[in-house]
Amino acid sequence: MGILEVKNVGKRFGGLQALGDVNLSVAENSVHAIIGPNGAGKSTLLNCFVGKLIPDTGSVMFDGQSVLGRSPHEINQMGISRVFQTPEIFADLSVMENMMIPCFAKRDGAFEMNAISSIGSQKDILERAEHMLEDMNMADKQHMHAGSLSRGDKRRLEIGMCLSQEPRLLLLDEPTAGMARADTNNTIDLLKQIKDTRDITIAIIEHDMHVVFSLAERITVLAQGTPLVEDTPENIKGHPKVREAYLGESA
Amino acid sequence: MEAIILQILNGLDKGSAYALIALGLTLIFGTLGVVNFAHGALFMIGAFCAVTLSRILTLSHEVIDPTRVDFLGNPLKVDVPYLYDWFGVETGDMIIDWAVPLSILFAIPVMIGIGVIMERGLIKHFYKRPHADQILVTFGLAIVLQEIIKYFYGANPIPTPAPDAFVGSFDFGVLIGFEANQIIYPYWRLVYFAFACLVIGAVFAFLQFTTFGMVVRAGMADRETVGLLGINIDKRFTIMFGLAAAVAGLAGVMYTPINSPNYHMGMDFLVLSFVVVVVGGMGSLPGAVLAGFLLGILESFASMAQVIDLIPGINQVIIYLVAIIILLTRPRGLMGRKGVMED
Amino acid sequence: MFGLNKKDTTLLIIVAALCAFAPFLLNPFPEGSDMAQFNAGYPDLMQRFVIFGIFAIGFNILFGLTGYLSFGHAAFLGVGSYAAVWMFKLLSMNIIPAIILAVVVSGLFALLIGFISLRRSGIYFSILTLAFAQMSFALAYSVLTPITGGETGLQLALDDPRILGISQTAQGNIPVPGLFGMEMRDSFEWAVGSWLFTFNFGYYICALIMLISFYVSIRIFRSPFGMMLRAIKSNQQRLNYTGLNSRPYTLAAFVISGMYAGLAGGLMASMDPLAGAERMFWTASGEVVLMTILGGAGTLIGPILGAGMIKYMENIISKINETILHEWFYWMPDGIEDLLVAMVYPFIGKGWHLTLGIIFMLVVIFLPGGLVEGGQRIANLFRRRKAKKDDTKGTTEPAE
Amino acid sequence: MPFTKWEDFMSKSDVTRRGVLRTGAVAGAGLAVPTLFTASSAAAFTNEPTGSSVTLGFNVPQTGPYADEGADELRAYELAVEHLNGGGDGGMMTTFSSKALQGNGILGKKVEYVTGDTQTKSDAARASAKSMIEKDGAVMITGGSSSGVAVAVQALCQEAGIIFMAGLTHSNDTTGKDKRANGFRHFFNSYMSGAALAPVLKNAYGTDRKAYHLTADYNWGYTTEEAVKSSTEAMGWETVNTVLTPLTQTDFSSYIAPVLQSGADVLVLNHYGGNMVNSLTNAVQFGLRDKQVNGKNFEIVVPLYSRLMAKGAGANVKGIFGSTNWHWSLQDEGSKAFVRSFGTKYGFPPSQAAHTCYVQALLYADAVERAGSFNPCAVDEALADFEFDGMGNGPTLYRAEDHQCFKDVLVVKGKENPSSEFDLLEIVEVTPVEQVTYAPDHPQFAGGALGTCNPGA
Repeated sequence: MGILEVKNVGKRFGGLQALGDVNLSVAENSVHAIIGPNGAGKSTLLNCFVGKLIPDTGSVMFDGQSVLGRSPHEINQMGISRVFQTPEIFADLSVMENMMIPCFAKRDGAFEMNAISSIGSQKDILERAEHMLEDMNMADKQHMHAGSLSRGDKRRLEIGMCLSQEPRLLLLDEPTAGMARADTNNTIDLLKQIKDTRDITIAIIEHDMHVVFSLAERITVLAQGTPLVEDTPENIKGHPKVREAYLGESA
Repeated sequence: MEAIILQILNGLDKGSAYALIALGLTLIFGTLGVVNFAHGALFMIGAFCAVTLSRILTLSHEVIDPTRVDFLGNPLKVDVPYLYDWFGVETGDMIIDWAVPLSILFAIPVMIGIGVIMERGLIKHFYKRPHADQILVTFGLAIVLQEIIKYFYGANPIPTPAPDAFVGSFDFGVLIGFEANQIIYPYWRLVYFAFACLVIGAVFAFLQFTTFGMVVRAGMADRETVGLLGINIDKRFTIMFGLAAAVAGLAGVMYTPINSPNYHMGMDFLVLSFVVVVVGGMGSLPGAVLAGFLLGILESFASMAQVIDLIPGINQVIIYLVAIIILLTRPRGLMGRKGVMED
Repeated sequence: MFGLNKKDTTLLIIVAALCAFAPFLLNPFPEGSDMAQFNAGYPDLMQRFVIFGIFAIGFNILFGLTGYLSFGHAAFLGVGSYAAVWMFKLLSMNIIPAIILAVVVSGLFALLIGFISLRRSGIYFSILTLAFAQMSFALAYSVLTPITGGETGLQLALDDPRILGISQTAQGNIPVPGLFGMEMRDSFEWAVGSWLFTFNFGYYICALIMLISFYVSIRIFRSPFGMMLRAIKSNQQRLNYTGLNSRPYTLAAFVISGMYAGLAGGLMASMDPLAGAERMFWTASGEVVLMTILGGAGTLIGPILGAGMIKYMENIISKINETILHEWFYWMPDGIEDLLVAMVYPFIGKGWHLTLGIIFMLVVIFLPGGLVEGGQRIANLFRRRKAKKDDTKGTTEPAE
Repeated sequence: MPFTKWEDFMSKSDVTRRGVLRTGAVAGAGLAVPTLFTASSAAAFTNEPTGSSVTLGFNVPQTGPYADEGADELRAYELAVEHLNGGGDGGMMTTFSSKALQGNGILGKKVEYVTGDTQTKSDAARASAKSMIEKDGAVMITGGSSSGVAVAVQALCQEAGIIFMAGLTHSNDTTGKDKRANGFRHFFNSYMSGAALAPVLKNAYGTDRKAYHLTADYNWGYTTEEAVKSSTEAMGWETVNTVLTPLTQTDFSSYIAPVLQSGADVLVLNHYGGNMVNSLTNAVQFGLRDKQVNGKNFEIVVPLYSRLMAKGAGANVKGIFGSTNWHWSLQDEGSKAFVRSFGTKYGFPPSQAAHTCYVQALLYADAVERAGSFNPCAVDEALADFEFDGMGNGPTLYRAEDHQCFKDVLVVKGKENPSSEFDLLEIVEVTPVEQVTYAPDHPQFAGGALGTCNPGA
């Protein structure tokens, strides 16, 4: 029984069958990658996990509970954090504040009318956020405007924000898309370190095979909205169906 | 029955003014992504184009009429338009009488000019700014424009009648078998309706069948991509702004015989036209037109004495009530696209 | 002090000092001089400055922090005023119950409207709030006339059934709002040479309440709640995916700012016990938007400055008429005098709307941060100059 | 420093001593010692003028839809001030039956004035009135172009202890349920319009008529509808329907279209200002006046006319009956004198708004002069049941019970062949004052109480 169980999920947009009949199981404390060509339905599937979309059919269970029909913040509070394709951070806030917000969410839940105490008096939150920034090697940037960070740093910050919530499942949506090689490698290292140091399950959607094969323990290949195969990286590498799906080669 | 037919007719006519204004607003929003609160002011300036032209046509010199006296007991000075001198009284009168339709020719270049100046001079710098800034700067512009008009033309409404040929009303009822006087409708309002349909049709045809229109439509759908194709979309957008200004202006010109124009008529229409655009769906041209007619008809029905007796005050709030209901049930309006103006 | 950091404490003290010394600061010109025209230190206007300051501070909590642009905030001000006047009519001329009821009623009204309107964002939210406010105005002006007084506004009458208090004074007049024996219109005046300063009780009550409001708003700005609101403005999606529910946050901000508006409305009614429906017209909502933007949305002090500036123009600039202009320029040669008057006249007196529109456009175009940004830029300019001087000094010293 | 005792310090007073300083105190400018004014010691009433001049406050709409009307009011006030101070040709001061005014200001004090913008909003109007009282030391406020504003400012003046001389306000409420002892209205009201119009309508259109009312949905509209309805019904007309229209309505087509279907043959437009211009324009557009209903010509009636509105509606007013407080074409000596001096100064004839404002300014000045004091209570006494003539409306009574003027009312008709842009209305009948007089406790004016005069202080 995996931590994330996806059964018979299907989704249509008008005439387009975005997801066919998806079955997927992500094992706890593993790194599971979902790959596939453009338009394979990877992002649609991910959106079904986090409450942005509700599939037409099937079920998505996280740790034995259905996530369907719940809003994004409820799903997050269940223990799923999401990293976006382009880093989504609070660009108008400082780096420190960015890091504090998930800490508040972790401590106080989805809503807390904390309108009179000052931020400075929240010692536990400050400590935690500082600690997280140190972990992310960003302590020196804590007073910076998050919007003025480099792209790599924004990514790092976003991942840090997700981790500060101690999620059980971390969803990464093409975390290295559009990154320079060096940044990509940094991100891979960061993710590897996370995987090694924390009890966390990571599901990653990726285009870049280099990233996938350096991280993933299991890989699901999605094409035209349906999973083709699911296997270990080694086996996927040589799989004819994958070649066909990606390169159009006939097997 | 007669009452219902009459109010549908009425609603179509009212709606045609809403639709025209909303169409222009949507053109600007859809192409440039700018929320133009000064659009009502453009409508108002269009109306004052008609006022200005009729003032030009009635430019006069004074002739003293010794047989009559003015209020102070002095011999009466009678204004004689130069047109009388040039073309004779009869032709002169006819030209003056047709001032409003003639204003169309006058208003088109003026409005396009104002639109282009506005876009190049101000709006252009706000493409990258948040929508709130666009709303605010155009709101400021609307105040300035209406105050300028007030300075020159005063606060009182200025009568600008339709040509004599269009005075009176047409009896529809007789045409379809009702008694006389049951379903009558003023000629000029019928003209306005036809004119609105013509303009709306022309705008759609222009966007549908010309290359220019195709590029603009593509730009509305995905500005970046079109830009990447190496097409100078900015220039086209400037022209589109001029066009939208002209549509608003023409709506204003033709509206003058219906209600005497005054300097704040733009603001009166502004809130309403935004409601129309939002109900139709931001950025959707057919939505704007549809919502315009729909709200026109609903407003007409709500103003029926029987309806008011049933729900007092409904005529005061119907437009807003409809807007609230539609926005809550259809979040993006009747025909809106996803993700437009939601942040 | 008061749980504020040093910078905020300084700001609060500055505002408090400005409020306390407003009767002096606003009356810089001696009576009877030509410049006395520009004096603004009379009770009504001083009261308006701070009352609209409260209104704008409240609006800023919603708009400045969350970025939700409400175009119907005047409705809450209007509802607050009506509630307060009814309290005067039915209960007592003491302003405390009136203000409390005003805040409660407008808070409830804001809860209702916010609950519905906040289901949408962006311009859809703006239109929803606008629609609600316009409905409130239209109904208050017409069908609700028995409750609101309609066109003539809700006012006190000689036969009000005031439970705790008298219906009319011994002289046969309507009693005026007060606070434990002190009347809001009580003033004393102090003449220094040809200067005259008016200290009005009602003004100081308003100013005190504004200071408290301002203090609360600082606390909100600096609180985790305030940070969440800023986060909503910055990236609502991220906030939701971080496990925070943005809806109750925005709703709380909406209700708080609605209560601020109600407080302002209640105070307005306390200073002048009449509530008119025009208070709720959409242009009145537009006015508070103008105030906030003009001063600087999202800044602490901006809205107060903006409110002051607009009310000053409305009450002082609008009163300058042609005759006064001629008096100003009388020393010039006739032709030039007429020319100058003709050039200035469109912008002042009855043309004050034009000036307001122009200033507003200029601010939005060049100073998106409002007057506060303008002030900062000027300050930076000086600082840079100073820094440059320091730099030139620095060059003489050996580099490290 | 001669500090006063604390009790005096916070004295109950909204009195300002501006008058003292504005005039007398420039002399005291050298005075180094700060002086504290206290209430009990100083004046007997609010803003008592102590120097050589007295300040009046002219509170008129300068922005918004009634700005042109406000501008005309302001012209009239400027003219009145000129005449009061002895300038110009004296205008109606020469024809006024009371000869108390000398042309040397009021009680020998030069008349000065301040202006304010009501914006036709009660809030703004009160704000500007307050600034005149508190800042400029005005001892009387006058002006305005709507009943909402008049009632609001009147209540304010009552509270402050200032005299309010209403400008253009036509609602019954101003001197009905919202009347105040410190407020005075020269203008006529809805009831008088109805009473004056009814006989003329009877003569012109007969007694067997079916009327359809369109009414502006606010207080003035209600009182006007009621007045016209009851006086036309009294002479045999039937009221088919009454429909309320929103203040913000601009296009009245959907209200006018069903009129013919209702079987009505007269349309009564209880609208004012922009509403009236638009509804009348729309009604004429629908060709209502060319129609025959029940074998009679369809007719339109506009209970309250003003020249500025007639100008806005243009040719549409031709042949349409309405009532008005005054018209420049009146041939009595007072009107002629006023038109002459206004017309000479500004180049066009005055409107009824200008007339009523001019008259109010003069009446106030005269009352002060006769009372020998600016004290509102003295003015109140001087104006109560004051009878006068020579102000353009024939013999007039300022009734003590409600501070309403009773005088002849003009019934006018849109002129068929206007000779100029000002010559839009012609007088059909001057309805004698007896016909428009009503008892102070008439049901249309019920509720409210005048109270007692308040001198402030």
